[in-house]
Amino acid sequence: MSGSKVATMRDAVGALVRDGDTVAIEGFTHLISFAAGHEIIRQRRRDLVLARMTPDVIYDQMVAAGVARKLIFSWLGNPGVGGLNAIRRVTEGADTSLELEEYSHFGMVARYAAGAANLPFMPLRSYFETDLPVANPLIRPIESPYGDGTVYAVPPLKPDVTVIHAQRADAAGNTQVWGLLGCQKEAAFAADRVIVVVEELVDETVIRADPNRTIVPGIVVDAVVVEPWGAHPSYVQGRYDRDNRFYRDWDPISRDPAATDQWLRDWVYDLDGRAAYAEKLGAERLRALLPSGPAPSGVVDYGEYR
Amino acid sequence: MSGSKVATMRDAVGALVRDGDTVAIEGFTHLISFAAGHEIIRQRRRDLVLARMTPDVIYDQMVAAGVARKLIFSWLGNPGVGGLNAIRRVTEGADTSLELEEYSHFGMVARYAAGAANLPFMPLRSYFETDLPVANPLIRPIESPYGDGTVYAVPPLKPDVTVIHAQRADAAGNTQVWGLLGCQKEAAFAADRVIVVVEELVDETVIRADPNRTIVPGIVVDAVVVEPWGAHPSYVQGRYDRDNRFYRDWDPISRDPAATDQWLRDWVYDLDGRAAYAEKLGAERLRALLPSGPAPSGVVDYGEYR
Amino acid sequence: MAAERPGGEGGPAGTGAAAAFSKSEMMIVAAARELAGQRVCFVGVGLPNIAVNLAKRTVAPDMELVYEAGVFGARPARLPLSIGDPTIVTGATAVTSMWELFAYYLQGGLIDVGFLGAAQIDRFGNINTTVIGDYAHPKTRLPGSGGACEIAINARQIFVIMRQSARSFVERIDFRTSPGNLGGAEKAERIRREQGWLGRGPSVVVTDLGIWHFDETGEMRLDFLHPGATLDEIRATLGWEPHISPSLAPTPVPTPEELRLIRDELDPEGMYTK
Amino acid sequence: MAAERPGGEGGPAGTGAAAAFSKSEMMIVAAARELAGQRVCFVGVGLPNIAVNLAKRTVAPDMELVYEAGVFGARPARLPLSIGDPTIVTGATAVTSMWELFAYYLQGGLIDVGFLGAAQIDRFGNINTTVIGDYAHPKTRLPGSGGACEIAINARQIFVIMRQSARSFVERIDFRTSPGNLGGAEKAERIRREQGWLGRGPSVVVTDLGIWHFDETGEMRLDFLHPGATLDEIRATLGWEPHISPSLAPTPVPTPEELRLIRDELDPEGMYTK
Repeated sequence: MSGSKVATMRDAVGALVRDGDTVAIEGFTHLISFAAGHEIIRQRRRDLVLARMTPDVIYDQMVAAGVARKLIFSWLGNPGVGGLNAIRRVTEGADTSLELEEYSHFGMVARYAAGAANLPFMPLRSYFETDLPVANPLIRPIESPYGDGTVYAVPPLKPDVTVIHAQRADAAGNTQVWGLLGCQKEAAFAADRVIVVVEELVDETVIRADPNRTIVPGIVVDAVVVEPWGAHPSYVQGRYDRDNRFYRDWDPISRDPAATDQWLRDWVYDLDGRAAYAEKLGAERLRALLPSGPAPSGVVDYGEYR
Repeated sequence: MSGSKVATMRDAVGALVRDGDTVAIEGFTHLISFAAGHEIIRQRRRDLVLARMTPDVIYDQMVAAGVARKLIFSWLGNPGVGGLNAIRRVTEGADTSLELEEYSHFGMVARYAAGAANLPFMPLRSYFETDLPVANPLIRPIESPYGDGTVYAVPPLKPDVTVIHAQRADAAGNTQVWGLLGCQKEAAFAADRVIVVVEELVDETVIRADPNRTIVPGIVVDAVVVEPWGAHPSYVQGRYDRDNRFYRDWDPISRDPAATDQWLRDWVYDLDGRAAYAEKLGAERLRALLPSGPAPSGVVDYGEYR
Repeated sequence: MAAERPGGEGGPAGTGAAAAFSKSEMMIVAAARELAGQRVCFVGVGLPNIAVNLAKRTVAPDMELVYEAGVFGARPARLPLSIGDPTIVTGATAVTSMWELFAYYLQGGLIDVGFLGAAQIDRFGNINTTVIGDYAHPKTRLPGSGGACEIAINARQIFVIMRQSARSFVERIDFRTSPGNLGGAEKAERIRREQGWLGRGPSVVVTDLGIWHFDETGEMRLDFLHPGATLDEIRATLGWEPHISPSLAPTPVPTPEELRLIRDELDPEGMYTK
Repeated sequence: MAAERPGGEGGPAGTGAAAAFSKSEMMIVAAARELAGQRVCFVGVGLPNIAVNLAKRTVAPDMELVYEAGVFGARPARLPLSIGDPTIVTGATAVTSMWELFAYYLQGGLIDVGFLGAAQIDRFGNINTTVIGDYAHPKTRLPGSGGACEIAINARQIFVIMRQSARSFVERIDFRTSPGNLGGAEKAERIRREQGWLGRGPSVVVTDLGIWHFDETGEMRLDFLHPGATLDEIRATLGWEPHISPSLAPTPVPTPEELRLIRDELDPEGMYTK
């Protein structure tokens, strides 16, 4: 509706992400904004609290680059490959300098939902007879007011900034996603500031033609960044596949602090943005990630009512 | 996947709706299964607890026909017209024989959500400083376990039967809706038994081509009834418009108990189902309810990944 | 000032030919104008619906319309008869489940104005839409809360549109469905702060006789008197002695364009304006 | 019985040529077969992923696959490398937010089997996937719960697949991430009843050496020994004295078709089976 929120990644991160912020780059295996993570590294943000259900390779890179003081999470790994080595170096044995605040997946989702809904807590039937409420005293029992027992509660999570990646948005930030939706809607509504990164900027009429597909309305969005391939090495349903080789390659690199630093120089600090990154990956590698064919959704008719 | 659940409305209601049941026919102005309500009247079910956010004309008709002993609701009216006269006759003055259990809209939605999620309660920021918790002692205060105050809770609502109407489903009951979604997903997941009534039965491949459009999976559905025009006089996005004349005509009819009985005879008891009802309405009246033109959603690509 | 009769008349603000208009039309126009500058409005059933749709076509073209049915950014091509209507869906920005609409949009704090109707209201803007008489054995059973209770608590401010009468503007409402300024501004502000409400309560009540805002005590104060209405009529349709603004002004009459929009586009059948 | 070596060999059940297979292949095949007759399976990350996908192609073609990423009724055209993969979306019955997946599908009680992996397990099927060593200063930081904690509580029954070793099958786990039969069946059943759990706890643990079910005391009992495995090997890879079924039987060896599916379709790169 009102003015365009389209910005470069540099400007969006520059204006909206501040030292000490709680930052959630969300997207469950799908639509992970590596582009935003790299820009945060490039701008040398410090003391961030990084929230994410699955702090995978992107948070391993961010921790390696020294932007984070704490993680809030529910599953810590390089999915399908193994551990996150940079994070392990500061969470195991003698060096446990990275603070951890740990939930289960549903606990994290419920935290974002409570944040989005402005609730002081969200109840859930997890954590019974586990050590998680001991490890994290923010997981608390709560008695039902109907006399039928006790469940657990988690507190709201309200990030200062949430970053999500999507297939498309209009200039006002009305955002549509298909495929896995993760907890992006909840994480965006819960946040004070929201950056949406998209593969494609579309006209408002494309959004309004299929309003049920909208997951985040422009009213909660502060910046729209157009960054094709911005989710690589994660994937974008219908656009490109997961680059499994990247996840596997990260394992030996991240085991070696010097190799990790070199990787950050080569792929983050020495590049000026996502276009350069995509170019460095090379057309051939990107082409191999295209879907093997189309899988069209079909059309539904909303009908005109005058 | 497994066997077909396609049934006639007569068989579905006969097998799944029992005297004394709590029945939710849900759909917020959109997709209201008048066809199921009429079949319940026709089969002379008794002592039902009727749950619905907005007990509009359909529940006025069901109450007039004597099927209900209680309403659970949040807004009681003939939308855009006025009151529900049959219900008023048994809730005002000397005759308050119809029991009422009353919430706000969000309270009702939260009750279904708690039922669907198997939670003992759902917290919400409604009811502060109102008389609603006095009128309904099931609305109870609950203290946050984080020491930041008190909100209200509502208990789960788990209907014995939920009936929803949809644009389309496959024979296994995988159901897709566009336009207003109301609380149908929550009401269906919360129920013990679910009847889905559809305008169109489609092949499983239509559903699987656009899985983000599915609101209810077949696993929670017990019967699929194919009943075009089954939501009349309410509407089906993209198929037919609201028949406003019907809602207005109901007002004088429902003010007169004899006229109400006559209407029930003419339009429910003496007809053997929805096809006869549509025929009696007449092709001309139905044609006038078609949208003035198409409004296609556009296609998205999920991509083939082999 | 126009003659005192239903359907007062007056010249449009500024110059131009005089146009006849009804009290309902004046009420709707005045309510619509109050929405100038508002960004996100939660549209209630009934009169709010037409007032908000008029505002969208006049003073607030960029305002986002939110319908509790689950619609954000509606662009109704016709006046929706009820708050659920296929025309609020087609061409909207987002359509969502009611859970998400109430939880994330309303309770989450995105609504600037909640626009409500009412059956009874008191001087502090507390609203009853539940029953007239005793709750268990009511004289009249009204629709109930719908979304009004949570809108009153969670929308940043509340606008009310309703016809004035001694039966509706009462000293004591029979049931508090939606909280206004409770027993006065001081108590209301303390409770809102303590309980963390996002809403700051009612800010305007537009009637068929005038426009009321809320003063520092939390009470309604008459700031504008519609053409054709008198202070005697105001007093005769109120259950309390009203606060009247020392700078009470006449409400500018509807413009021909406002009347045309109501009569030709929004309510050609006169459902709201008869 | 086949010679004791990694990659034991044996004839397919019934007749046919002997085929060589690895311990991992035997484990995956045995786990898949346990799913015969199950209707809805929640698929965990890692080994459960390949076992469930094999079952879907063999003993349980109608089984609905649920992925915590938000997918119901997945029909992956290839083995998803991780539990979030575009191939689990395309052609699925329903894709939903994770809120709805966890709240309505899992916590709502629709999941028959939750299929988990584990880093440590005890005799009662309690699982640790959080840390080895002290929580605050762990020797090894493991991934944590993910969805395992709520799956263990809310899925009707739990299947576990993991390789056996003295480090993983321990007398006392370092952290209880996901509850099994707690300190034994009696206590576990009382607590589940009192707290209204939907889950009845673990029912099978399939390892690279054998198949364990849970007996009436709530402890693991070895019912099948894989070809090539010995009871000495079982004992050497356990932190407690095991219950062995009096009717202990050899696990039927993989069929050529099962091996073909694993090698040609599901895991051509040998990620899981090397």
